[in-house]
Amino acid sequence: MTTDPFNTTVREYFANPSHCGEVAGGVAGYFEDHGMRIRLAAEVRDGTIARLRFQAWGCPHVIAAAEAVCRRFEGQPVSALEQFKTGQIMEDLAVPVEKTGRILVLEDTVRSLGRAIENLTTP
Amino acid sequence: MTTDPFNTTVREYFANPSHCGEVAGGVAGYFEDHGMRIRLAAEVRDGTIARLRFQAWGCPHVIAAAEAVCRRFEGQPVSALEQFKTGQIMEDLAVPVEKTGRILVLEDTVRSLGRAIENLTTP
Amino acid sequence: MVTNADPVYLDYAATTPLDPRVAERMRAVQSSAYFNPASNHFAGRLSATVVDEAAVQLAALLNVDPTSLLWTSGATESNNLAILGGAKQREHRGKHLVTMRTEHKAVVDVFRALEKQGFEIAWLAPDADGRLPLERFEAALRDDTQLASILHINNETGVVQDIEGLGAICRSHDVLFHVDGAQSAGKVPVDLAHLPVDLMSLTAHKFYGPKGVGALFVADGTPIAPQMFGGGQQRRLRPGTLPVDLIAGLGEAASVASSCIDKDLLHLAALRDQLWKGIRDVEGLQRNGQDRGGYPGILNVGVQDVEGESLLLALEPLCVATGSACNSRSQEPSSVLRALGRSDLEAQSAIRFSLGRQTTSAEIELAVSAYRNAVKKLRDLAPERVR
Amino acid sequence: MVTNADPVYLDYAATTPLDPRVAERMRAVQSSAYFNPASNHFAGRLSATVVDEAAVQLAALLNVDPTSLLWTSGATESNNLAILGGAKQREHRGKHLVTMRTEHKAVVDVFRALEKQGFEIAWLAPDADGRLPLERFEAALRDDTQLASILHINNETGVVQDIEGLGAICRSHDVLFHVDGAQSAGKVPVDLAHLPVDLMSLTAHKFYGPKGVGALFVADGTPIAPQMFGGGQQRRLRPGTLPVDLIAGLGEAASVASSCIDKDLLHLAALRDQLWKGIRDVEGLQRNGQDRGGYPGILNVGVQDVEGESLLLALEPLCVATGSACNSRSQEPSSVLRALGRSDLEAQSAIRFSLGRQTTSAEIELAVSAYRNAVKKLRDLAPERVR
Ligand SMILES: Cc1ncc(COP(=O)(O)O)c(C=O)c1O
Ligand SMILES: Cc1ncc(COP(=O)(O)O)c(C=O)c1O
Repeated sequence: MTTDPFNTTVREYFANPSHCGEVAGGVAGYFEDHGMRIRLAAEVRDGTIARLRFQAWGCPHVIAAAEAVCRRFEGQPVSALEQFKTGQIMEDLAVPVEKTGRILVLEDTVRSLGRAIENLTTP
Repeated sequence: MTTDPFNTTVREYFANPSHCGEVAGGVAGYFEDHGMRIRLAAEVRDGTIARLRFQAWGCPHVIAAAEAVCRRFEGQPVSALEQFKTGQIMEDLAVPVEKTGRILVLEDTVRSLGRAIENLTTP
Repeated sequence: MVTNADPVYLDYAATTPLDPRVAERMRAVQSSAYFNPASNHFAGRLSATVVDEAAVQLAALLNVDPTSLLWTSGATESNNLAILGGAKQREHRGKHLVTMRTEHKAVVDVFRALEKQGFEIAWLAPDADGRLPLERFEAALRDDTQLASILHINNETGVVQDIEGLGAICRSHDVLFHVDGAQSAGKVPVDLAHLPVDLMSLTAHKFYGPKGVGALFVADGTPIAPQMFGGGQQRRLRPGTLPVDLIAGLGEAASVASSCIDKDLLHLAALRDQLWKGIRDVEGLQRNGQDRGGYPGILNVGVQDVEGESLLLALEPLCVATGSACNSRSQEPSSVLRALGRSDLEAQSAIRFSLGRQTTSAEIELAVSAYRNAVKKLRDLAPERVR
Repeated sequence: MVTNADPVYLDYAATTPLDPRVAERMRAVQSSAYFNPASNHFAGRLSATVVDEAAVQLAALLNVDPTSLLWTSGATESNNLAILGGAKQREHRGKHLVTMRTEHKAVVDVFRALEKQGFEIAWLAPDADGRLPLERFEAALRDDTQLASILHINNETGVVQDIEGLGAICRSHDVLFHVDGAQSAGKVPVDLAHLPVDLMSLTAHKFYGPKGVGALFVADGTPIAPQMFGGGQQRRLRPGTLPVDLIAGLGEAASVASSCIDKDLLHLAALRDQLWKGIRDVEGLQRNGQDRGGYPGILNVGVQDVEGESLLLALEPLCVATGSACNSRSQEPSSVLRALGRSDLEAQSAIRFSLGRQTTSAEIELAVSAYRNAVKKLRDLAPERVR
């Protein structure tokens, strides 16, 4: 009952998200469920995610998780996306169990982005 | 609930009864009821109650009432005893209604004293 | 957290700080009259006198006889005692009870408990502005209706019900009338000598008195069954050692209120207007409750397409409420706002600003910009809807 | 009245003053954490943390898990919640309940209420020294006995029951065991991790904490039905805005007690012995309760052929109790003393001296001479019995 529902990471990512926005001419994944909406947009160069940006409508955990994903995968090879697991984010952001469904929306968005990149590169 | 159950007269008479005790060779009335015991002893001279003393076992109102009776009738003609009414004492001492029975014990004692004096003077 | 440093407290409907005069009175009682008012010695009588004085103070605020007041631990207990105690005492009159959907949980849950025990409850809906039309109320009354309970001032929206009109209908139908006055007593004038009310609950901590103490007004001759049993205090209707300092604090808060209410209301109305003017042009803003005539200490607004929890966090260091004051932790959309016709999505974005005696114009200014910025920020973060 | 000037307070079993550390803690909370612990903002969470800290303090005193504690308005409410809530939740187990004749009214009256609802109550008598023999207790248990409630330390006599022995018997018979700990918690060591107790009531104002707040210990897995309904606070078992300052005060009082109990008990025992030595040779004196092993803060004595109300008045400026602490206004002879075999006449003369942390040897000296003088004075006033 008493603990702050938001840990410092959530508070920081929510207050100052450095990866919020669009990627002009990039490729995007989008997913919507549980009343949440998340969009991830990437600029892919040489199999690497050069830029990753998010837009999100949802609770602070969802917004912070989207920011976390961007921080995590920017600069990574595209293949890393496949290894995305919600577990680490759930832990880093201390997401309460009852919000698991919302974070899965993020997983779906990451998948959606992965597929979009695939479609782009395999004609 | 809040008011002091004892008014200043009761407190004064109870704390410093000036008419408590015996009258050596006097005439006495006694009554016992409601768990109360009251004794009144008088020295009668020329149809006048020259000295009047009480002894009492009971609540503060009973003790104060006995003192009040002594103060009232000392120096008075014996005939005044007949006019004794509990009403004035009930009022002066602010005796709560539920204690009426106890004050009536005092009335009975005064009667008993009156009879004792009568027996003494009418041989 | 940095934000913890300077909270801007705009949650006076949840609870208020102690008025300094109340705090002082309580301290005096704690040091010189901490005795048990039931004790049969002069120290106990001193404390009993303190309790009596507090009853006189509260009675003056409500314009009632001091003997018509029972001390309780708060409005929750008062509501329970009034509704359970009233309904059970009058079971012979029938098992039909009337209340509203926009009541506080401390009323709703009591009726739910009675429902399980075989009572039948009419849960009346308000109009779109939150008010209960008198005709709707009267139409709900049946021959076996024996008790009605209506919230005077709604804790989420500030909507004010027509207690006088509703009470008059109760009187003419021999229906016991309980009013939850937790948000009205001490905050707006309440004249129970003239209002047709049988039972009214109140709690001190909503009007600058201490937490943990409240009262139930019981009109002369109103039968209620006790819900607790014990040492026989308070005519056996509510036992337990009387918390003499809390009661003195409640009395003092009532006394302060008696002298401050008019000034307070003007102060609140000015600030509420400042707040409303500052935010009303925000796109998609929706005011929940009455446009006019509501309690000026509360402004409840929803806003389209903004997520409530994020809004609340973005509003820090403002302390404001979403959902009900008294158990805001629940994530369910407010049933009060749902009853006003709001969708779940609309309801979840609702923010209740509640202002108080200490609120300043500078704080309102801060609240205005915080609100505008938060809505803008969250909208900027959000993706377009599915294309 | 002159006597009002310098009361000699020897009525700590009725209620205690606030410990200065408790008062200070409460003030700090009132000014910096007066928020509603249920509010969904950081200020609310600050208050919730205060509540949690208090739970840890009280839990440490009782050696229990903090989550096993419910906050209430005092022992009266705790007793009601435990007994009504326990008995109703276990109605399927049977309708037979066991308690004692020497219980506090806040237990007696609850069982009376249950009796009216069709429960059957075994009202056990104590031995002449006030103790309940284990065999008598066990013999009273039946197959359909589902709950027993026993007072740990008697508020009138200081008699201490064998909670461990009684509890063990309850466990072996699947009987829910409630203990009224209003006079024991915070005053003597109570280790609920080792005592076989399912429910224990306590109240802060008996051990230098604030009035209007108490707690109910509910052992893990003990089912009780709520007796009040409302905002869902405290796992729906006891709703209502948590009085954060009172709870902090209760926690602090528990913490102070944890560090003081042993010293307190030595202090009290020394003073009680001084008092007893000073008056025991008064003619016709009778000690009510245990000669040894009782709680040292209470000494209850009757005296032959002295009227109680006059004795009390003659004892001023001593503040002592006749009859029960909690509702001494009643004129009926104490049922506790009647159960110890005292006649009405003997019972009505009983005086309870109850001592506390602030009591001094000088006050005891004063009490001794006041008592001796008062008895002498009243005997001097009295006439011989009927001759
Ligand atoms: C309308 C209303 N009724 C009842 C209550 C319950 O009051 P308390 O928590 O003091 O028992 C509250 C607030 O908490 C309220 O706003
Ligand atoms: C043994 C006992 N139980 C219960 C109570 C009731 O406590 P409270 O008045 O704080 O509710 C008291 C004293 O008042 C007591 O002495």
